[in-house]
Amino acid sequence: MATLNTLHIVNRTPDQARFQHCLAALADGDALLLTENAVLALAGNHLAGVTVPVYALVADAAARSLEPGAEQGIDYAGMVSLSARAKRVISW
Amino acid sequence: MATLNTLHIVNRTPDQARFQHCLAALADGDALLLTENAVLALAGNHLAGVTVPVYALVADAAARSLEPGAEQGIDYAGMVSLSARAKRVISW
Amino acid sequence: MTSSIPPQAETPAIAPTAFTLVITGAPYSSQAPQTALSFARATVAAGHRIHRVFLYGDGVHLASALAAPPSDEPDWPAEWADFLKANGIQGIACIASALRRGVVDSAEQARYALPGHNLRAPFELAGLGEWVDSRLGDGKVLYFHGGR
Amino acid sequence: MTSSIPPQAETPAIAPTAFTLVITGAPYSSQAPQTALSFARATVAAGHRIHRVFLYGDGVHLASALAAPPSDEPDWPAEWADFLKANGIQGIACIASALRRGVVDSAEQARYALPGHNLRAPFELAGLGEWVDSRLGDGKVLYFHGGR
Amino acid sequence: MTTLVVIDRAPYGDWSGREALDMAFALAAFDQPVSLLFLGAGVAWLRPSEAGSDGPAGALGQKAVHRNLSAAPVFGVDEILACRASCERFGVAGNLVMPARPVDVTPELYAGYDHITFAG
Amino acid sequence: MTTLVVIDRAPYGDWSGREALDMAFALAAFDQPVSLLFLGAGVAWLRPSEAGSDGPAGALGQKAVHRNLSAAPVFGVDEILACRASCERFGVAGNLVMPARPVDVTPELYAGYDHITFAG
Repeated sequence: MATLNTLHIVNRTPDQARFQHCLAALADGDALLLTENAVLALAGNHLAGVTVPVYALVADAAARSLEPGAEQGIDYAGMVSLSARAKRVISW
Repeated sequence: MATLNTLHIVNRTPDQARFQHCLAALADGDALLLTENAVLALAGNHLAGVTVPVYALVADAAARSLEPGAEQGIDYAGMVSLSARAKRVISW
Repeated sequence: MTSSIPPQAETPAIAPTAFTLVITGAPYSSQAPQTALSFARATVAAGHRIHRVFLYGDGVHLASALAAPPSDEPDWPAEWADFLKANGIQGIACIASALRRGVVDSAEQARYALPGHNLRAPFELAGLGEWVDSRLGDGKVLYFHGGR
Repeated sequence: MTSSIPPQAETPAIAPTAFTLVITGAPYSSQAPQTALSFARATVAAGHRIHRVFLYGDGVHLASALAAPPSDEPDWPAEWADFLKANGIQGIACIASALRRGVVDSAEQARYALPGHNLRAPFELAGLGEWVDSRLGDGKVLYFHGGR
Repeated sequence: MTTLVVIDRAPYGDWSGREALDMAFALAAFDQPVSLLFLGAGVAWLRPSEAGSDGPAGALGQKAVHRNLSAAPVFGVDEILACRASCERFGVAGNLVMPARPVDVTPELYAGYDHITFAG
Repeated sequence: MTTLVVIDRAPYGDWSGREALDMAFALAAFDQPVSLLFLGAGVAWLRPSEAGSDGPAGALGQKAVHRNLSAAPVFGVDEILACRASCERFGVAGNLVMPARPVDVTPELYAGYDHITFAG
């Protein structure tokens, strides 16, 4: 299993300042997890320049009629697993 | 006393979407009143292009160490007066 | 319900306006209740009228009887309740907002078999019809929202 | 306080982690309590452990005993209380946040001469020291904030 | 006396949109003219769901917002408007829940309403 | 085990900054290393007040935040950092409450802390 330095969990719409602060904090070896209203970033052009792996909670995406890519969608068990694996978790 | 069509009252920091929606709604004959954290727009470059009169609550500005211009600062009585005069008030 | 205008109120320079204040931001999370109270006091002082105060969404927490802020911070629920009583102004908390958020009177306590009630007098629970009534009246409806 | 791991829990692929969940968003205003509950259930199911749940800021409203949501909406305070009891997990509401927002137990009711109390068992009031304790422990502290 | 209720927050993560909808329904229940405008992240309300009436929001334990919104014309809400620029920004352009109508949100649009309100 | 507490909301209109400060003070009270970072609109905390210790915030019926913040070094908070770009954007550059230090907020800055937290 690849090393995961920091898991960044963000739950806000991409038009909020906190979401942008989160993107600015991403580094190689990190991962980004979109939850709640942050899954809206899956549509439109909100993740330009993001080079780390991006995950999204399928329950949140489905409720908002969005479909994460095949590698992107995870369930709550996946969220737990990522959180346990990561050396550090930042809840934005 | 000049006619006041719409008084726009905004209480959010200028980095919020609602603040931008408010600016986009301003028309000739309107006025903009900054309250609470919206007074932060008095510093920096947040009101570019605004051509209507801009007011700010002095109590909010003073608490945040900001000084409205001579014509800009109003107290709560001034807010009441503007609200009573305006044909329409939008609380953003 | 009408507000009594204190005798010392100045006659406003323009025709008196009846304001309804809708508060949607909670105390100790937002500044909404305190801005609204300053506005309300200035309204009465200027000879205008507050027709009604309507708490909606998170604003219903202003009607809590159980808030105990530190002694060096203002007690916004108490200050608002005192202001409403002193001026005979109707204070309504939207019943749908309040039930979800755990602000209930003794009637709702009984209806839902809850272990207590915490609505502070003179606030009363009522529906959005009160807001519609204000909206259809002659006065102006102003909103005091949370800051985000 | 330790959580009991149900016998059917799978052994996690990596070493078990003890999570502290800090919830700062209120139910019926934010999605924080429901995301946190789904995460907590998945944590226990995977054989990890929830060390403590700490309610901070607006999150303390999750500990209200008086919420009465419509019958077709989930009762998040009740669901959380049931989960904590079933798994023997400690639930703390920050006392400073709770007093300001009108969430009190019978001891605080007495101390501040309030007309009632509304803290839902098994939640208890305690200070930020509990959060510091979690922060200094071996586990991970995750936050579930409101959406704005 | 036409009222415009504006929803500028996304559904599910935030309750204020639901409470704005309740305000619109209350006006309609008293036979008062009312329109809805979805603006900013609020346009996410208008993304059509492929699922049934309960929708996949069930997984979140929340009622699907489409049911609430689809009831709007029945309850007497006059118009459902969607900010065109916001739809493009949030990737819902050309694919709206019926009967939402894309509009340019300008001072002239707002001028058509006596009262303009948000739920929070 | 160094913790970074981030405040990205302006004072007075929002309580979460005060609650973030309480978190920092709690760590310091247990002799744990903790730093504060003011980011985005949070840099408005750092605008120096010309008034006395109770400050003009008294007009709002709130305690002036400067008193809280100036207590930070006394209580054992290690550093007070201010995002340089945010200071420029909100017009507080070059004029900070002491002892705040302007920094560039980058992944490398965050890498220096074991735990990073917001109050809400």
